[in-house]
Amino acid sequence: MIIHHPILGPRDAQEFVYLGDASLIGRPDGLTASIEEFHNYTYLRDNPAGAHRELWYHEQGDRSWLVVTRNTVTHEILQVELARDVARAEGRSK
Amino acid sequence: MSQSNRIAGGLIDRSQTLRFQFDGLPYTGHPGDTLASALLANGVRLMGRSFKYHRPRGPISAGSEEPNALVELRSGARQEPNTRATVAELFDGLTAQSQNRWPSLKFDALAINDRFNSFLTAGFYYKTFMWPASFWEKVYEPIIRRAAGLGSLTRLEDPDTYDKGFLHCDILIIGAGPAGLSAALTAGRSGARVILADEDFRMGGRLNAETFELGDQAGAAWADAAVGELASLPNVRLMARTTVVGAFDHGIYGAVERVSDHLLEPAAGKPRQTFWRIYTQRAILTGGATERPIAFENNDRPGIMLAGSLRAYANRWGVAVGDRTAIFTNNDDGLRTALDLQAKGVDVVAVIDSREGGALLPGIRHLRGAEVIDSAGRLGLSSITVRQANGATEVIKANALGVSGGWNPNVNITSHHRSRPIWRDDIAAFVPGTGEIANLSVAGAAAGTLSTHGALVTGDASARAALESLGLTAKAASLPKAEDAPVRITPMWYVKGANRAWIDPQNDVTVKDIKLAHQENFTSVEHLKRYTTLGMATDQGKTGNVLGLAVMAGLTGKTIPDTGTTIYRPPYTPVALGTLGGRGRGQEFKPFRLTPSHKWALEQGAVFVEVGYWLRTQWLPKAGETEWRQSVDREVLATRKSVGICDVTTLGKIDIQGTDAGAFLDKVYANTFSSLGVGKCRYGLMLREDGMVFDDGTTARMGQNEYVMTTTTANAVTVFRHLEFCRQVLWPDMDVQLISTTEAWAQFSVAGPNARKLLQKVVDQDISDAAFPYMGAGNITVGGLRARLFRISFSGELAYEIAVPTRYGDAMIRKLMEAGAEYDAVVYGTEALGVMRIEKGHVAGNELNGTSTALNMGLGKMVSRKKDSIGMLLSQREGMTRDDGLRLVGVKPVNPTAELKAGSHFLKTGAVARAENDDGWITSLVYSPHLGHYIALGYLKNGAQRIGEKMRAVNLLAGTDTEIEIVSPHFIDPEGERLRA
Amino acid sequence: MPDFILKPLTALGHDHPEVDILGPWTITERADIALASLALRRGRLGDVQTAAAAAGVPLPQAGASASGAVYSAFWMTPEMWMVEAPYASHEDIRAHLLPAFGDAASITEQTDAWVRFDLAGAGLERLFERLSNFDLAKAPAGAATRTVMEHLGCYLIKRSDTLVTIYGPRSSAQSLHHALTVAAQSVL
Amino acid sequence: MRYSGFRILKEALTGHKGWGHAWRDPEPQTSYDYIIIGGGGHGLATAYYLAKEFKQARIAVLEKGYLGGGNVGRNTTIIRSNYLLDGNEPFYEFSMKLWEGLEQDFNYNAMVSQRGIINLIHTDAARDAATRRGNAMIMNGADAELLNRDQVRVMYPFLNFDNARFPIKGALMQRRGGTVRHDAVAWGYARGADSHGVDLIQNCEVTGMRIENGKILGVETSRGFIGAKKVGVAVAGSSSKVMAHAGMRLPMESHVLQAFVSEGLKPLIDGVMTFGAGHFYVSQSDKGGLVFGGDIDGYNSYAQRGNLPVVEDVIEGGMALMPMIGRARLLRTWGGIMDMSMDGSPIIDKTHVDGLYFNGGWCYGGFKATPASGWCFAHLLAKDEPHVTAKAYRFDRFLKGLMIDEKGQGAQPNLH
Repeated sequence: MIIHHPILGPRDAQEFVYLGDASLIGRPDGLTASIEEFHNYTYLRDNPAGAHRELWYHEQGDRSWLVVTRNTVTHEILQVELARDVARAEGRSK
Repeated sequence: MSQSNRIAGGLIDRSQTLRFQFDGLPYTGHPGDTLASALLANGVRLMGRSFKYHRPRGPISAGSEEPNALVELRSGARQEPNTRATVAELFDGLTAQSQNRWPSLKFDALAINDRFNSFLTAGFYYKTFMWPASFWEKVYEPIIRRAAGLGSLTRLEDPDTYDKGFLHCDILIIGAGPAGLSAALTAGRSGARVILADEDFRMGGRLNAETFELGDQAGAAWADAAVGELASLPNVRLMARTTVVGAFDHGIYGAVERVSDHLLEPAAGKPRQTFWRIYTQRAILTGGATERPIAFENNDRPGIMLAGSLRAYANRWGVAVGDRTAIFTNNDDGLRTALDLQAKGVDVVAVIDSREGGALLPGIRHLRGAEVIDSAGRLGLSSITVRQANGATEVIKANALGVSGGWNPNVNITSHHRSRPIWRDDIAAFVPGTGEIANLSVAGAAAGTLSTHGALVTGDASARAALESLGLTAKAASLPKAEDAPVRITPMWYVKGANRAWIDPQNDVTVKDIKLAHQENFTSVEHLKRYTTLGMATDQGKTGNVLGLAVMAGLTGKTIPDTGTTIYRPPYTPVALGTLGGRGRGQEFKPFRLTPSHKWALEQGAVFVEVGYWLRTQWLPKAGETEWRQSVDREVLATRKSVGICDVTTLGKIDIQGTDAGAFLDKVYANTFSSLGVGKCRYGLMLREDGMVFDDGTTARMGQNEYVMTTTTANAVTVFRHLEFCRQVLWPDMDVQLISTTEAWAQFSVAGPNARKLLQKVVDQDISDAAFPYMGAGNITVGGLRARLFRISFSGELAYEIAVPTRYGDAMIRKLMEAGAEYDAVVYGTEALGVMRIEKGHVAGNELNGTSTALNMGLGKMVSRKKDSIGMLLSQREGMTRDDGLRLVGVKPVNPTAELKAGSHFLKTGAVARAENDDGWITSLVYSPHLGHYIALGYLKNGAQRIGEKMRAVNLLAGTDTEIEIVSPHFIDPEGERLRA
Repeated sequence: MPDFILKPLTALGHDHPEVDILGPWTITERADIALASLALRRGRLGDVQTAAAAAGVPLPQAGASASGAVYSAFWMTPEMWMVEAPYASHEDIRAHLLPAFGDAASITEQTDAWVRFDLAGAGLERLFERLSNFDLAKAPAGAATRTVMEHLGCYLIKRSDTLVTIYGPRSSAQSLHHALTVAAQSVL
Repeated sequence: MRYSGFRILKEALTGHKGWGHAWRDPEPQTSYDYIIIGGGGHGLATAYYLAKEFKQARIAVLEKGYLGGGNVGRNTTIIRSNYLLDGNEPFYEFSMKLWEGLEQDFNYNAMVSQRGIINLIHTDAARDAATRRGNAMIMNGADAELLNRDQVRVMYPFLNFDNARFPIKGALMQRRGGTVRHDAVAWGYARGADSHGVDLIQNCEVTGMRIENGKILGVETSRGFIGAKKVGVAVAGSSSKVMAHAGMRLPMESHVLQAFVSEGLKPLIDGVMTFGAGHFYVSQSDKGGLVFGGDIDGYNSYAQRGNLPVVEDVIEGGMALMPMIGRARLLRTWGGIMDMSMDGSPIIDKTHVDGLYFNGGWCYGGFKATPASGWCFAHLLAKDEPHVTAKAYRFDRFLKGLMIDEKGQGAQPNLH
């Protein structure tokens, strides 16, 4: 597969490490969340057959974490964003 | 017998003669020959045996679709089983032998299977060999397994090397026949980066096998000229002997280049083959079409082949397969073979044309509405039986029969993404489905355009479309005038009969097998394939699949497209495993990581151990030591008595800076680091989000906004990845910068009562306990050289870790040993390191097993619940906080001379060794020379409450059962007085 | 104060850098370059740019390298560069850079984390096509990228059509060197 | 129709005219007592045992494609019960015992062949772990042996013993491990289930679930609504898709696992072997092909195909382990969709919907589990309580912190 890195352009997916669903960006706060909420965050997945937003890490590249929107049926990649930008847009900060 | 079947013409170089051997007999051929063409030229039709019935087999094709003529090529360690004689390029000195036969190709004992064919039907195995029950594994299966397989491996290491590589292009063109050459010319002339790959050693495809003219040139001459022009273009890479084997995601193709297979052996330093990963913007498949047979009884004899192949042998290789040749066809292309052969002076005894009516070929016995219904000849065709339109049957003497059932476009690669081909009635064949593989187009015969003119036109058009989509401009092309015959075919798949008619000749799948599958309701295409093994042979059913499908369609009364399609999987043709393995073999399987003291340790005769990619000193034997334990015990005792040195560079080191560095560490560690004083270190415990311990290590605060984190050797990479995740994704606004410094520093542990004395001789600053207390950290100098010092201990002794820039690491170990001579300093390896950490009760890899919590390790209090950190909350789940859960304990044998084994399980005294009595296990075990007996760490249920309990460590694998006592995991200096000395 | 000087070794384990000449190509181990990573502290881009300009440290765009009078640099990751300087004059490169950048940047010595090989000669793309998926032929001079060669994460800098610098993990210097020479022999 | 030696002889001599359909192709009825969604190995085994062992009537299996078309028809055919953890090992050993009697039980030769499996050991830590595992296996009634290097060398002298980057130091062996002809398992269960009256309905895709007041009433399918008292789902890689019809999110991801077969070769490798220092395992089929595999590709996928990095990585491992295979050829690769769970272990459990049951999360280990999975799921469906060997396979184990994590990789499915 080829991932079109927002900064570096097309790169072989082999340079990346895959983590999983981009919902992992939305980590609850451990001091206020319930165990059940944290369980849902850590363990439950939509696992769609179709467009899937997912986290890839450019380990053998520039070390950026990316959010890749990819069709899990065709493997077509629809969008690639820097995960840091996505995280900020989702309200994450410090 | 010297090339008795060679006739005039062909693209072989008769000025040179090549000698070769098949089954020990000598033959000759010429450059340009394949093994098959040369054998046929020498009158050899019998080249193999089928898989199940061991029926005699000769080639049915002249290309990579060949299912029959498989041989063991070369000998000794280079022996290469299942090699298609039809594509094996002849070279001087070639040797080959037939396979899957015993004792000889002509007299094969297992041909007896053919006599029992009424038992060995499709699905036979599933119904039988069950009685008595024990016989399957003891009797039946061993017999079946002995008969398995086709060719053999020698079990010797492959002596050749293989390369891998990466290519980039705008347009990849797969196949250099008329369509491919046309596309390449258009694309190449435009200036685009083009790769043209062809599996053949001679580009031109069918143009080399036909007598067509292109413009005023012979087809092969036109191809030569086209190749010549392409070779002159710097933006075009021509890759003959290169098979594109698979289409992968996003325009990546895999290709195998046979660099040296046409040589006796590869030149020095050169690979046998190279596996290329080709990155493309666009690809055009111009892979041509493959002819398919018509099934009839006993249609599998040597001498019976595809009509177009018979023609190719005559036109390209100057070989007449037989001196009495017949043709059996359902389409006009079969007639072309008859005419070409006749023009070459070959005696064409009959053309059996299943189509009724229509014009007759001049000067040839052309039987319309006729069928071949049987054949004869034990090791090769001697006659065919023909049923004429009027029902009369006739035996015709013939030693070659060309069969044409029509042509199947080579859709293979287009279905590598699992898209299904589409049926076209007008050519009675499947053509590629569209759009499934992005940016791949198909032209020429592969797309179902079966004329030469059509190939040139569609090849050009595909290239134009590709160029345009890339924003490039195509120059006007002038295509030569070429043959443009329409496809005239009346589909006819098999001749009805009571006996076996072969569909898949290698696996011996016959029309009867398909009928049986239908009868037993294995009618879906996938069931048909799996039940009969149709299409599972080494050719993936390139000639047989559509035929089998058509037979099933006939049985079910459905149309062929309604019956289904089968799809092909990568690779297009089989690929040597060596090629896909590349250089990564033997010692080069993975790179080495060498420690800064490696050169010194090598000089000292160290024994090394693989730790991930690292090689570390495991122990360092002294003269006279014959057992490893002697060395390890000495290293431990010397360290505890005086001082020992260990290279600990392999531990991961991560430089963490930024104004939020402390807050960041509080998030990623279970314990607190923001409160750590500058110039101090602290042991840190890192959890995964699921609350299990991820890693541990010592992290030092080198400045207000600067920390150095240490990870375990094993987790250096994964911890760094995790920290980047936390930094970029979870807390993107934290001011934190990360970089690995693992390799930048050569780091040595100096441990033992005399550690300070030794180090004080080396470092430039005062490192007295007052100046550099326990858990201190700081920048110092060593002979003026910048260095770092950490007062930390894994061994339980007074200990430091000192780091210098890596290039000085070799000098540093020598310096430390020199300075330590007066204290009898030793270097200790990973074994002694393990002994001392277990004596001290520190957890390491065997305890950090990914399923252990801080609580399990006796470190539960380290998980701060006053702050949010990774894994804090989920570590509090009920199943992970049980009071009676596993706890880390120390173990010692009650009898001090008793041996123990890591991995032994804990059982109460008197308990039966069953799972319900399993109380835990020994994680790590060493012999403690300090204590004079084995000691161990282990996880024990409710372990914290069981200190002092006597129980057993049982190792059922070795049959041992040893009485043990559960003790504190801290075997030495539990109060830590030595550390703080 | 102890009175001795530690003697350095090259990454390949010798006193002096190794030079291999293979056909048209020369592979030279380089031990004469000091390296430091330089990362922006949050919100300090302006300060860093000013300091870099004053100190003569280039800050090239993503995927690129740039040379200055003393310092050269290549881009590593967003907001981070690797700065190169002559080892003879800048062995303690961090000490040189810190005063210029103060607390606006995080600077970490990287000199001995890497082994550097310079490959010189015509047609280097034929060599690298067996080692890396980087499209060297298409890359402009000055391109810098991280890439994998023989399982090793390396930085590749195309200085010109006939000169390429490779930084590989120092502990694997021998494995990387082996891969480079074997690939060269295979292509020759 | 029972298969017997007499029957075989008779049919062979009379042109095989008497063999009938291996199973019927019935039209779906309007309702059933039990519907099993998924006509793969686990679904068919469930139906078979439900009908045969638990004597339940009116059972249908709904299959969206053809029977046995999922992972049961695209795996590397290995059976073993060499698990470590209490939650797993009793179950897999139960499965092994069912394998051992399977062919006589369902009167179909699935070629269960216990030629032994070895897991190669390359480090001392791996030997410690193998010792712990071997002991756990024996304590659960399975067999295990620890082999030293020389013992491995006697068995497989052609492995790379002399020039290996990661030397072979021994192996954990289970002699009862081996292989089974995978398609035959599906067909044997299908035929057996059919003969006990189960309706096997192919080309019938479930498109929805009818749930009212927390109770399942039946399923919407491509062939219309079919009512059911109880519905069991056993659809492996499609688990998340199907359970979404009941509004559930599962602790799993679907990933592609590639498998490989070489051209047929004369006998080389008798048993099953896994390479501990690379991603590679291999056996040789009764037809002579080397059947091998390695890691999953590692990204969510429903595509049933993979990419080159894993192909190359797996075969590199194979070449490192046994450099004599260099001149054998890869014939075919294919991919299957794995229901990778969050701890690497399966789920056989009730759901929050009354009458809806789930079986999945098999990762790439589902084939060996087929008989026990079917049995235990049938047990749960019939009795509403878990079978004793499958009681740990609960949904709520993640909430309670009772993961069954053999590899210790935590909540990341692609690492299991």
